[in-house]
Amino acid sequence: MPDRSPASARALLASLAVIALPLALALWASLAGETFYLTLAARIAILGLAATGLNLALGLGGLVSLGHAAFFGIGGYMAGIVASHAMEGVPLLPGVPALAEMGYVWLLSLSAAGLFALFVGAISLRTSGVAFIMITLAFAQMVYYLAVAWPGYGGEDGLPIAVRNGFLGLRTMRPMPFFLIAFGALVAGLAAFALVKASRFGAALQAARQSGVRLASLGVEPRRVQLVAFVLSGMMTALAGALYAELNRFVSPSMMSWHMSGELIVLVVLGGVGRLAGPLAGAALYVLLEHALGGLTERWQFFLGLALLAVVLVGRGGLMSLLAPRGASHG
Amino acid sequence: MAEPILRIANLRKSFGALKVTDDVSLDLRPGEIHALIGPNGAGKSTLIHQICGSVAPDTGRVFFDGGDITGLSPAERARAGLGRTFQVSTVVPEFTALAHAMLAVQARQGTSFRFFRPVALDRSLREPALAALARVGLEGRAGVPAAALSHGERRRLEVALVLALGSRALLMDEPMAGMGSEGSRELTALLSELRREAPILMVEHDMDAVFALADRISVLVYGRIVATGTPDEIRGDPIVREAYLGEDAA
Amino acid sequence: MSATLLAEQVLNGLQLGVMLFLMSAGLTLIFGVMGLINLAHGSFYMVGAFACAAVAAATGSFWLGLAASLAGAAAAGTLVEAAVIRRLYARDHLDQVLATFALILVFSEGTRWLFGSFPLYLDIPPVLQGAATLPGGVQYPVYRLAVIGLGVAVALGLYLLISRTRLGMRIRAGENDREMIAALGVDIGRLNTIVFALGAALAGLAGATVGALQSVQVGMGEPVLILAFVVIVIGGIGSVRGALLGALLVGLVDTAGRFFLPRIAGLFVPPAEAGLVGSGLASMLIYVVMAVILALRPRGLFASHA
Amino acid sequence: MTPLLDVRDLSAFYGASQALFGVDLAVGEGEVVALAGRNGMGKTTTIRSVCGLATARAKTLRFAGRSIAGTPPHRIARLGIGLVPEGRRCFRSLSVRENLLVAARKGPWTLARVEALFPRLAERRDQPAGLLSGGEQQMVAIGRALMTNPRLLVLDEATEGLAPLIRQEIWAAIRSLRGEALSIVVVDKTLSELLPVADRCVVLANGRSVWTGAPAALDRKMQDRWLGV
Amino acid sequence: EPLKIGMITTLSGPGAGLGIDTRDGFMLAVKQSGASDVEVLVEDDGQKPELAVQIADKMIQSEDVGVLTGIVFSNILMAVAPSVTAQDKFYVSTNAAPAALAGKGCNPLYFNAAYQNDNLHEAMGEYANRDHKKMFIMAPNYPAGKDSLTGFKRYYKGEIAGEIYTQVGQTDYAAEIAQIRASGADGAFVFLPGGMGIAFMKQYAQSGSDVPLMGPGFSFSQDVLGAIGQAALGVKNSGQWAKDLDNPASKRFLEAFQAEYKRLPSIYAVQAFDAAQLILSAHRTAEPSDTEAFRAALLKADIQSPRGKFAFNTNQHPIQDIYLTEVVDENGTLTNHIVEKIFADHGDAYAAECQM
Ligand SMILES: Nc1ncnc2c1ncn2[C@@H]1O[C@H](COP(=O)(O)OP(=O)(O)OP(=O)(O)O)[C@@H](O)[C@H]1O
Ligand SMILES: Nc1ncnc2c1ncn2[C@@H]1O[C@H](COP(=O)(O)OP(=O)(O)OP(=O)(O)O)[C@@H](O)[C@H]1O
Ligand SMILES: [Mg+2]
Ligand SMILES: [Mg+2]
Repeated sequence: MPDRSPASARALLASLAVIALPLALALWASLAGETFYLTLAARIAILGLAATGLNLALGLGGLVSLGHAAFFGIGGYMAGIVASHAMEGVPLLPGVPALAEMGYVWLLSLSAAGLFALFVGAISLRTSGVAFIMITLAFAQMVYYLAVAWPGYGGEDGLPIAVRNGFLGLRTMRPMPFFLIAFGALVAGLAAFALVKASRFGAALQAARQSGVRLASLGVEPRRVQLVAFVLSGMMTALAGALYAELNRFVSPSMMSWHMSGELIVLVVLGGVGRLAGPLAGAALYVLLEHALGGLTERWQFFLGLALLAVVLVGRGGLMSLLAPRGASHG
Repeated sequence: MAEPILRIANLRKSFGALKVTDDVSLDLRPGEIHALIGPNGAGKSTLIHQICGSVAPDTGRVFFDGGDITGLSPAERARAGLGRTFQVSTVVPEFTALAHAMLAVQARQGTSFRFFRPVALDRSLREPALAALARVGLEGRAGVPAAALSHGERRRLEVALVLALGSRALLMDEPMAGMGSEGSRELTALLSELRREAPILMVEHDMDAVFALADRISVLVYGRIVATGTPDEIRGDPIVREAYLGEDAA
Repeated sequence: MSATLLAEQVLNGLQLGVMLFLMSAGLTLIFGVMGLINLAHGSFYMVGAFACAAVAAATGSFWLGLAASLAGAAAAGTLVEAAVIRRLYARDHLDQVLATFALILVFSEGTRWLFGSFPLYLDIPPVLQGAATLPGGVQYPVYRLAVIGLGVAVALGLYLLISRTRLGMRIRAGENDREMIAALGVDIGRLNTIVFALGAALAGLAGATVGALQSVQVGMGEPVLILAFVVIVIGGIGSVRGALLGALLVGLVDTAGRFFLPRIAGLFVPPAEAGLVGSGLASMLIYVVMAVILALRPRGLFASHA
Repeated sequence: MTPLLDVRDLSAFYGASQALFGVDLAVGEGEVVALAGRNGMGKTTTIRSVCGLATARAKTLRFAGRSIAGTPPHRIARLGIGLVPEGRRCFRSLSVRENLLVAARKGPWTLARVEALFPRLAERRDQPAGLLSGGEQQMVAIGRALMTNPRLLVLDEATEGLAPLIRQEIWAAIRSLRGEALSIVVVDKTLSELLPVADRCVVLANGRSVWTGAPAALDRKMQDRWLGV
Repeated sequence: EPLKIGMITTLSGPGAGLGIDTRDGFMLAVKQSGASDVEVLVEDDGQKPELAVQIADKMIQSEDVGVLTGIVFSNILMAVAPSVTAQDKFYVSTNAAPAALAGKGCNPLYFNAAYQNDNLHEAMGEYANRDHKKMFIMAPNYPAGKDSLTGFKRYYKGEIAGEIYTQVGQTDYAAEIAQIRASGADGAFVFLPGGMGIAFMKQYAQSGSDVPLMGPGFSFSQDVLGAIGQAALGVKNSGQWAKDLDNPASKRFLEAFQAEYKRLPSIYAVQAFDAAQLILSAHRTAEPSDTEAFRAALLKADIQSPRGKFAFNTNQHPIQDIYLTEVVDENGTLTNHIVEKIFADHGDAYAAECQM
């Protein structure tokens, strides 16, 4: 129903404010000549996108995946592999050229991650609850160890990307164009999330999370709904992964470690599970804290931990709930 | 006599040594309400679960609308037109009553994989949903999340959902439970009318409702059907009185 | 390869399994029975090891250190429960994930603050030094045999506690429905504090005993955390027997993988690569096994009821 | 004599929304009080407030001579209130026996006596409660509350889903329990069975207690107005 | 012009001990130089490559540092170094020295003040030739581990009884120890840095195995010896420096370090100390912004290294002596003493591939 209550207006406003945050940071940075903050804004946008991908599965579908780092890493490795092949002029596979173009990398990342998510999801969705958490972790760990042990692309040491892949002729090595690409991807991801959440599919997905049996009794297979969401979610996170590798000009197995998966969950929970701008708010807070504390003290992790604790204990429902408390029947 | 729309043949189910369903056959004909009664733990709910697909029988078959549905999943059976309500209210806690009904309507339309149009603005979902809520007297509670509905209101919502889903046959596990006397009376009237749209196989311990509604009654004891007949036949059956109804049965 | 080597490797696998069980015992209680996702489990493990090493260094007695590990970890557990966890029982599991993730950071950095960044020295007590000759001629470290004994004892104790005592019953009931058990007159809040502290103490005990065989350093708990989750989930959440058998399975599979896979890889790739490929596969093996088991039996091998 | 349970002007809240606006409820020693009202009128909320499970405010909230306002639920329960909650809420992973024993306290009700009341439970003794049939779970919930040997037994739709024969046995048991100095509050939808066993009846409408008196005095007109019979 | 140096190193997590020695060794040199125009920014990378990249970007783009240094681990260096040199800044490595940056991937702005990863392993291979006919070799399964065994085999001429790659971060070695014992080897070469080495050594000591162990200096450096304890006593290993190395610079360094930090320095501290000396020496004649001049000044390696002779190879990695050392108990403290020199003026195998 069209909802014009003050609570939902406030939620919308809060979301828009959070979404505008990286943009504002970037604009200020470029005016002030603080190039680094442009990079930081891009990092926020990209991590926000990765976590938004997870939010689709976790927030809407209740699928607590502790394996999303695998998708993140798949995207990252696609960017790295394409760039390194293009550098050396070697095709990816016989007949598959290595085009140093982001669009191409994204296409590959989305397809690879989509297929992998389909495979992982089809098996993992046989389970639920904690078993689901652990089985997704298991698949991610497999990919992680594969990346560590596979000598072809640098193994544990990872793979540098000497020159970022191109995008429609923009100078992607420059911070501003790169930020804009990342921000564009973020906005697209958020739009997709909002659309899915409000749609019929979104309704079915949210029902699947809260009562799969009820959904099945209405003739909709909850697992199928969740599988589609899981695949979409994996793809969005992979897209973010590809951008993240370009941002760092480097990809390594650490992008796929369980720690990364855990961090993505932390970003979502920190910002607000299932909320549109939640993951982005979480990413912004986390990155800014990491940055600010890291510069202040060697013990920054201690204080980061305390800060996170404070947010959980005080702000039930994450940052977004502090900005705009959830209305009774929607969020 | 019309062809049965739902027929189960020789179902058996054991949990370990416990035979919960012991060679049960029965059917449901168009336009009728067939009540299934029996002591607690006799296997009524387990039988319903086997018909709607959430428990797989050890042997035996289930036929619906002329086809064998034994191997289908619960959702496939629901899509085929077999609706059900649960013994323990099964709702989506954060969804409002209206959102529940809209979900049922979109499921009926088979449009759950549409990603674009926001449901909130969708009249084609909203209107039939409100109509279904109105039939069970929940129209005034449409905007209340299920978690905040009282027990009895949730029982009504259960019924509203099968109405919105437009099933062609209904399995109802204790629809009267928790309804209150007024609710029971209203629901009795509703089901009585509903049987023409969709015949009902109903498990119920509320004998007033059973005798008021049922065209046929089957009695299940220890997984076996011990008697089937009209309400009057069952009321008078001494075995049924002893095993189930007790002496001061109405 | 000789039969003794094979026999020894089987023993190694079982031994690793028992050690894994010991490391997961605390988590079995807190996560498996209480239903609380506690990522800070590894931190209690670390606290136990550091407490043991510090006290052993100060007093020269491993046994005093061991007592300190129990006391230190239990105290840390009580503190954490009272300050943080207590507010989270009624919340979403995800809030527990976030809070206990934050606790890892606090504990790791806090430990470094107190003890510095360099690994501590913790040696096994003199009576348990050296190797014993087992029937069949296998030389086996005495300390490892002692760890096996301790692990089995903990398993038995935990089993009895959870399934045979009223306390165990109440913890499980609390996991099912906190509000209801309170409405029946059980002080579930106090019960949870006790159980959480007990779980932490078990983690600390494992940290001290296993730490003496490994390296006592900041961050030592993190690999343990993941392995402990793997063990419990494979075994079936809530079941001590499952956790023990799950641990043995993981121990055997891991040892077998490290032993055989490089040899098997040698059949397919040149010997120089075989070691790399084989060990790479070996590191994935327990996760493959876990995925297969969960895909076939989503509740694990020995799921407790329902 | 002061009543065992004395509730006056009770209001209760779910978050920001108010569900009760002034409920009076008194239960004397050995008395059986029926709490009646249509769906959603506040019966369960009243009960939850008494047990300390809801956010509530009252002019008087006393049990066994003590104020129980703000007392945590487990303390209230230990003062002697045994709750059979709406929706059964058995401990799913505990066996039937464990469910009965988990909160048991000393007194006339023992495992043997509960199993004699519900022979079905003896048959299914070691089965996890989560796998019981609905009616069997209801028996567990009743047995579990009895095993705490309460002074006040609170039954919220305790006969829901029970077969007629068992229901009759429960009503019979309630009648006989009165002799054991056990007070009882009952909510039940089957008024025809409830009213005959009750000493007194309290009717709720829209979160208020609107009528109190002997069941016999509840005439058809009032029943029609408040209970929709 | 004042000099701004950015140090990114590991100050938290399991590898923090190495980062702390790196930082302390580096700061000692800065302090000793008395230079007032040098500012060192230190930040913790948490042993995470992505975080290290972010910090490097900040230091370059926001703090305008001219030289970066300090990274302990190869995988983090691989993430940071290419992007540093791409932004025209210098990187002087205090430890990590992957083959990839010594050969084809070498860069005029990238210097390594420590060694090349293979060096210490090569030395042990050379040493093993003397008394050992059949060696069992073992390292973790990651690029540095692979380099290690490759380096060892490059010089070892005897038979390999077994070659095992263990998991990174592995803590239990019962299965591997059983294989060493059963292999019939007359010696075992083990490269297990940090906590892995501590765990292995403790377990090996309990196993009753009598196969003698040896390894590269990383497995037996000062930071882990205390935790290994008596189990390490007598183990032969290799290093470019040990505290009893007889030269004035070494003595001065040792004294100063102990006075300042109240502990013995590890090899990581020495390497960082030299890196700082190198950077400071170059800054006496040039600015990092003038890359050609600064590079030329660095290449001169005009320092008094505690290691003695020190020069840069064509790939800007050290040419230096490498010694056989042995773990000894010095009044209750375990440390390494030099036994003999294995290589004089040793470079590395990748320099030939480097084209600059
Ligand atoms: N999964 C299961 N495992 C073991 N026993 C089960 C399982 N499910 C049901 N049972 C047992 O099967 C019997 C039949 O249960 P069912 O729920 O079908 O009874 P019912 O006739 O619906 O009873 P009620 O009227 O009380 O709801 C019960 O005794 C129950 O304990
Ligand atoms: N969790 C909740 N959150 C918000 N409102 C609630 C909640 N539970 C109940 N309510 C509201 O409180 C009012 C009283 O509910 P209560 O459950 O006490 O009614 P009841 O008399 O027990 O009804 P029933 O006969 O259906 O069980 C109802 O309007 C209901 O919608
Ligand atoms: Mg039933
Ligand atoms: Mg109620």
